[in-house]
Amino acid sequence: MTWKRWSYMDHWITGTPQGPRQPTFNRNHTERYLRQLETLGFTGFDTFGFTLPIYASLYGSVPAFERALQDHGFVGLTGVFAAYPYATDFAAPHRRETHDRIFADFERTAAAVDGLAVENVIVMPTNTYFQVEPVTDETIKITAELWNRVGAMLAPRGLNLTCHFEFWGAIRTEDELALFFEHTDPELVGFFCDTAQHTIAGVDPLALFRRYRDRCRGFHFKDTQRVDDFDAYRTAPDAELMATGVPRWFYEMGTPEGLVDFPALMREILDSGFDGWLTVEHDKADLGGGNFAEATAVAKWYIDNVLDSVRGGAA
Amino acid sequence: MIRWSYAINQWKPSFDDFTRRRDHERALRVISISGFTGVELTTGTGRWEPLGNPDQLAANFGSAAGFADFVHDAALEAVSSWFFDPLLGFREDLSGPADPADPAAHDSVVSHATWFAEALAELGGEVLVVRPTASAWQRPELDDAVIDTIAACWNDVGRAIAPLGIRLALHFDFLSALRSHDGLERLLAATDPALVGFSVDTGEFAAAGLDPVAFIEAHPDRVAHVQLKNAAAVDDDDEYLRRNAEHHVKKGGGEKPVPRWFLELGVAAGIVDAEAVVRALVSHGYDGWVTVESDLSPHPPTSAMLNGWYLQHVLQPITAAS
Amino acid sequence: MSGFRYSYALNQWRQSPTSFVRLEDHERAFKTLSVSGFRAVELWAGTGRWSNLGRPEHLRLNYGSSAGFVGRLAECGIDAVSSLTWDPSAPAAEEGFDLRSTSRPADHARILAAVDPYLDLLTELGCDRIVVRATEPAGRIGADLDVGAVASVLERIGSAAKDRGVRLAADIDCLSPLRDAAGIASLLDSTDPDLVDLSLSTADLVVAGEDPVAIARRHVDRIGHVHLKDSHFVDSENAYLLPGAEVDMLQGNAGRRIERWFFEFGSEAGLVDAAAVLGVLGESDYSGWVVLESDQSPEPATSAMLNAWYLTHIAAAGFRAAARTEEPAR
Amino acid sequence: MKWSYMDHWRSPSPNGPIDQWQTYDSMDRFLKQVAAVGYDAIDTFDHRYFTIIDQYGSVANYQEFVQERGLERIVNTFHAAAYDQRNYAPHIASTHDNILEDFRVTMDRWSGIQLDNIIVMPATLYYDMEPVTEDKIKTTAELWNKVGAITLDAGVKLTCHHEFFCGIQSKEELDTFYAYTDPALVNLFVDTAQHCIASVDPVEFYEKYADRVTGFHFKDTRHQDLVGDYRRRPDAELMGTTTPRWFHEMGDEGGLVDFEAFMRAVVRNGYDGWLSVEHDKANKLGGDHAESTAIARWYAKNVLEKVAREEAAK
Repeated sequence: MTWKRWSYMDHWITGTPQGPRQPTFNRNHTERYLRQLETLGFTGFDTFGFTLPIYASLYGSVPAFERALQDHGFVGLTGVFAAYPYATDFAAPHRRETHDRIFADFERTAAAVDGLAVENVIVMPTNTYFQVEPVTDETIKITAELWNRVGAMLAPRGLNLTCHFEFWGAIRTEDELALFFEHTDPELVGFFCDTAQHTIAGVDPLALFRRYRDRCRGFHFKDTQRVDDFDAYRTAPDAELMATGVPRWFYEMGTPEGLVDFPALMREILDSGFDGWLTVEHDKADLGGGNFAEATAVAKWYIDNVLDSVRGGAA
Repeated sequence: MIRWSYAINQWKPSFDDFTRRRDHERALRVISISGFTGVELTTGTGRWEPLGNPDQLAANFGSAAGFADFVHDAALEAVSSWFFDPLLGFREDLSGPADPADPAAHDSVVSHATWFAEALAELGGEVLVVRPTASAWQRPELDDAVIDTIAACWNDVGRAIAPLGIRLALHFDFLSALRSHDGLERLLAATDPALVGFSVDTGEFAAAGLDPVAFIEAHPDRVAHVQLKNAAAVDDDDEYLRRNAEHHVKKGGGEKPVPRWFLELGVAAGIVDAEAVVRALVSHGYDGWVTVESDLSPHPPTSAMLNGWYLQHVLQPITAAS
Repeated sequence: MSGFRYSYALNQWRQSPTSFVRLEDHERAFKTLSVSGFRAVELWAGTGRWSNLGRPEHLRLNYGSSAGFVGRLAECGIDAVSSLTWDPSAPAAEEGFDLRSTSRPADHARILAAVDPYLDLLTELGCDRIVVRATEPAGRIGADLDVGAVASVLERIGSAAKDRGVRLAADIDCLSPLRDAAGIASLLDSTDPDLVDLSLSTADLVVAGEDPVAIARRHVDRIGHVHLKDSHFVDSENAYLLPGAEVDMLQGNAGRRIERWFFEFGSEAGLVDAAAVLGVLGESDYSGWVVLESDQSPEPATSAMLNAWYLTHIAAAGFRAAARTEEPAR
Repeated sequence: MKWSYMDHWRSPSPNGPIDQWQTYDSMDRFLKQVAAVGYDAIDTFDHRYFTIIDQYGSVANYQEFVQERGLERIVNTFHAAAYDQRNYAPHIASTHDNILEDFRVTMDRWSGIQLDNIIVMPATLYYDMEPVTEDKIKTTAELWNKVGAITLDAGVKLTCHHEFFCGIQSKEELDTFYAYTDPALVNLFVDTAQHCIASVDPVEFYEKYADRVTGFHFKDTRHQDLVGDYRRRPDAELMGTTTPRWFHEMGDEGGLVDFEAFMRAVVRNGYDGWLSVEHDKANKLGGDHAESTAIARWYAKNVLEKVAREEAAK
């Protein structure tokens, strides 16, 4: 079947006279970017919480930016991603003293997207592993407390809080995930399945989706060519770009060397009755001579020409 | 009915780019997902031109049919057309440049054109687009004898490829010798309408200071192919007459300078009214391929998508309404 | 010849959030600069684990320690960190995204706290110069700037710096409400020469419609740092007053839609007379750093090499031995 | 110790990547960058002749343009021929007259300046020469002996550069070829990466023929061809299965060539000519010619020149 709800996660780098920059370089580049996504047929648009003010300044306000999205055929701004990748004195989910500050940030985010099409508030629930370790039941429980609280604030506003787990974050293994979900309220804290991140962490994203189907709120469809079997997740200060020997972890789906079985996942999604957004994410697609425009086009080609042929109810 | 294809030329900015299978696969997928159903190839020669001629297709894909499968696998319907410049010469058969203005070269032009047309027929194509003569700086004089010789060459080619189901389209560009001495109109008059069509390249017409819509209106029956691209400027200082204008003017920008002569459709800085072109085609019942180009783009995938946007939102509504 | 030394700013190597993160990328930039004839680099403050030369804690993590970083620089042929540029109003995750303005006295204590880790770092790196952005962009502050407040906090930072053997140079960029000759003079007149120097930024002055040579002559005794870069344009329409001037003006979002203002030296459209500026510095006893930049370049390595060529052959006979006096024929 | 840069280059332009020959401005910027990082001269391709005539009027004028930017001169040219068994194949004697005439024309075109070497790939693509026999190598050698006489008449040395995908690339083939060629007429140009890819140790190979060596391409590779890419049809250089990018600048991580050992050998053998650096297709996989050129020169200056001084002091 043809899945109607494909959204694009707002990573993109484009050429400018000042070199490769984000499309928010200026409004002309942003418009070119939106037109390219529209051409490919995306109808949802996810972005980062910290990018909202930039769009507001380019378009006058966040709602004005959403209207621009709608002019380009999007239903609107469909998801907002928030993260504190690096633990600081102000934001560290495993430390209770920072919870009030984080909670206040999310109140502001909720206010910023009030009245928009946003369904999901996607969070990176922890900081870098090396800053949290040792990761214990206690750190996970404290983290769970925070997100229960944030989720309870967001739910009445029609926003799903959903957690996206990085391979280098402080909740990454099956056991850690299980403990976290055990201590969070299924109604308030969702699961967000990033196919590449889990694969790199050595966890099967398909199995995770089966297990947490009822609280799954969305996906990042992206691929990887490498499992972290050498403890790269502990690299300080950063595992995502600085891991020894792996300059690039993430690839668009449809590359022959990819490890994720997207057709199988698609079949599972169809069978499950999931009806949310499926999001395409191209994180750092420019590394090694790649480019975002091409990666996005070939990924959407893969959706239209491979995933759309997948049927549910297999075997 | 208009069918939309996309030219692959700009994906190969340098001789050592765009040689690997993966590059070709990705380019075809970008074209397909941007809303086009065909691809236009450009002739080339040598082992770094896998899509340059039938021998190279065979060397890389087994045969023309093998390449057709590759195109279909990318969800494209056909190779719409092939752009052929006889002045290129081919290493594959050690042929040198063949000049249509030289009667002795006619056999070579006809045989090469047939070589491409045969492959094109296998690839589901319809049009062989050709550069009819040299650049203006190479051929400043264009007397009637030269026009007649060029016309005879293309009449012969048209006759040779018609049985293959392939139409011939002479392509005018802004550096062409046909730009001076009223060459375009004279060649039009000297060629057989039953055998020789023309390709209206909107960007090239505009850069030459010509109105593509006026040409379509004046010669609707001769339009066998359209290349749709935008232009940024008009060469109103006759820089096309400059020695090696391909280099100094087209790529180098000339004296103005013009950083990039050709642009995506619909951009504010462009001077081509693509809507008017498509309306004119529709009004005359044009039935064939329109090839959109990323010519001179620094970033062909982006240009293809932006042109795809314009196709879907501006041009196809015009054709749908007709 | 005068006693100043050349350095090169690393800022433009980081063009997108994920670029210039890996240590091998740093190393390639250091080597490029070294072999082009530069023996010092200027750092710039940033935020986050990917701006990993721009935060003291990340720099130490990456290289083991400040000394480890200096050692790595030395191995690449770079002898010194000349300077660090710091914008007190730039929010940083490590500081809880605190929003501060030099023009608001209520923010000054927090500014002083925020600069502290950088001063520690500079001491460890053996670097004696911090370049501080004097004000926020004009479009953000509004019309009535309290110069006295700005002067006061700069003096306090300058004093804290001085205690650690570091001097402060105030950077007045082309978006600052103080960008013209009068503004520069007013800030310098309001600050203690013992605590606050001027960072002379040639391209910013040109954009602001000023002659960098004249400004250099006028304030030659106060110059404590130099950013030598070229511009092709003058902001003759006061676009710097637009509320989002960083994007509206400097990235061509509005007005004349100029998407690149700053260039390496040697292009025909360049407006800065580098030789004349260096001449003024040479005549004085300026003994600080002259920092070249690839600011806004799509290819920072190319711009660095072209700047080196220009210094060697055109603008600065002392930069490299082989000197030439005229621009080659075209 | 003097370094020359071989003219492979790409830079961005408003209409996509261009090489330095596009405009005066792009050439100006190229030469200034090469000069800025301390190269002393450049090498070029002799097929650039047509562009040179078009843009600069004569080869001597172009060299003057180069010199005005602080570079000493043009040291070597590379003669990149389109080998074809029908009319231009060193192992096929019937094509030799055509090749010899080509060299007479070429030497005449470049007579306006003093070159050190004209560099050739001495054999066709491997698959066009297969099976590579002693007879074919002997025929090839005969050709280059004659070409060497022509170039020497013009005051330029003929020197052979063995691409990993050409018909003379293995140790045995190389030995046979140098046995049949006249040391007075046919020289060797050692490309460190090409030999390394072909599993010929560049240091050993250089030591063996040091008295015939008239130049080098200092470049690196991260891959040996272990799967027979050298005979891959239609192309090995860009389309090989091993890698989309064979060549890297020296001084980058992951390189297989031992440049320090190579440099010591160069010094030990008393070589006193030019050292050329080549960055063939450095823009692949996100690479950048400008940066690679700086990195390689950094390595030459900070590592190789020190090693050379040490070796010389021994």
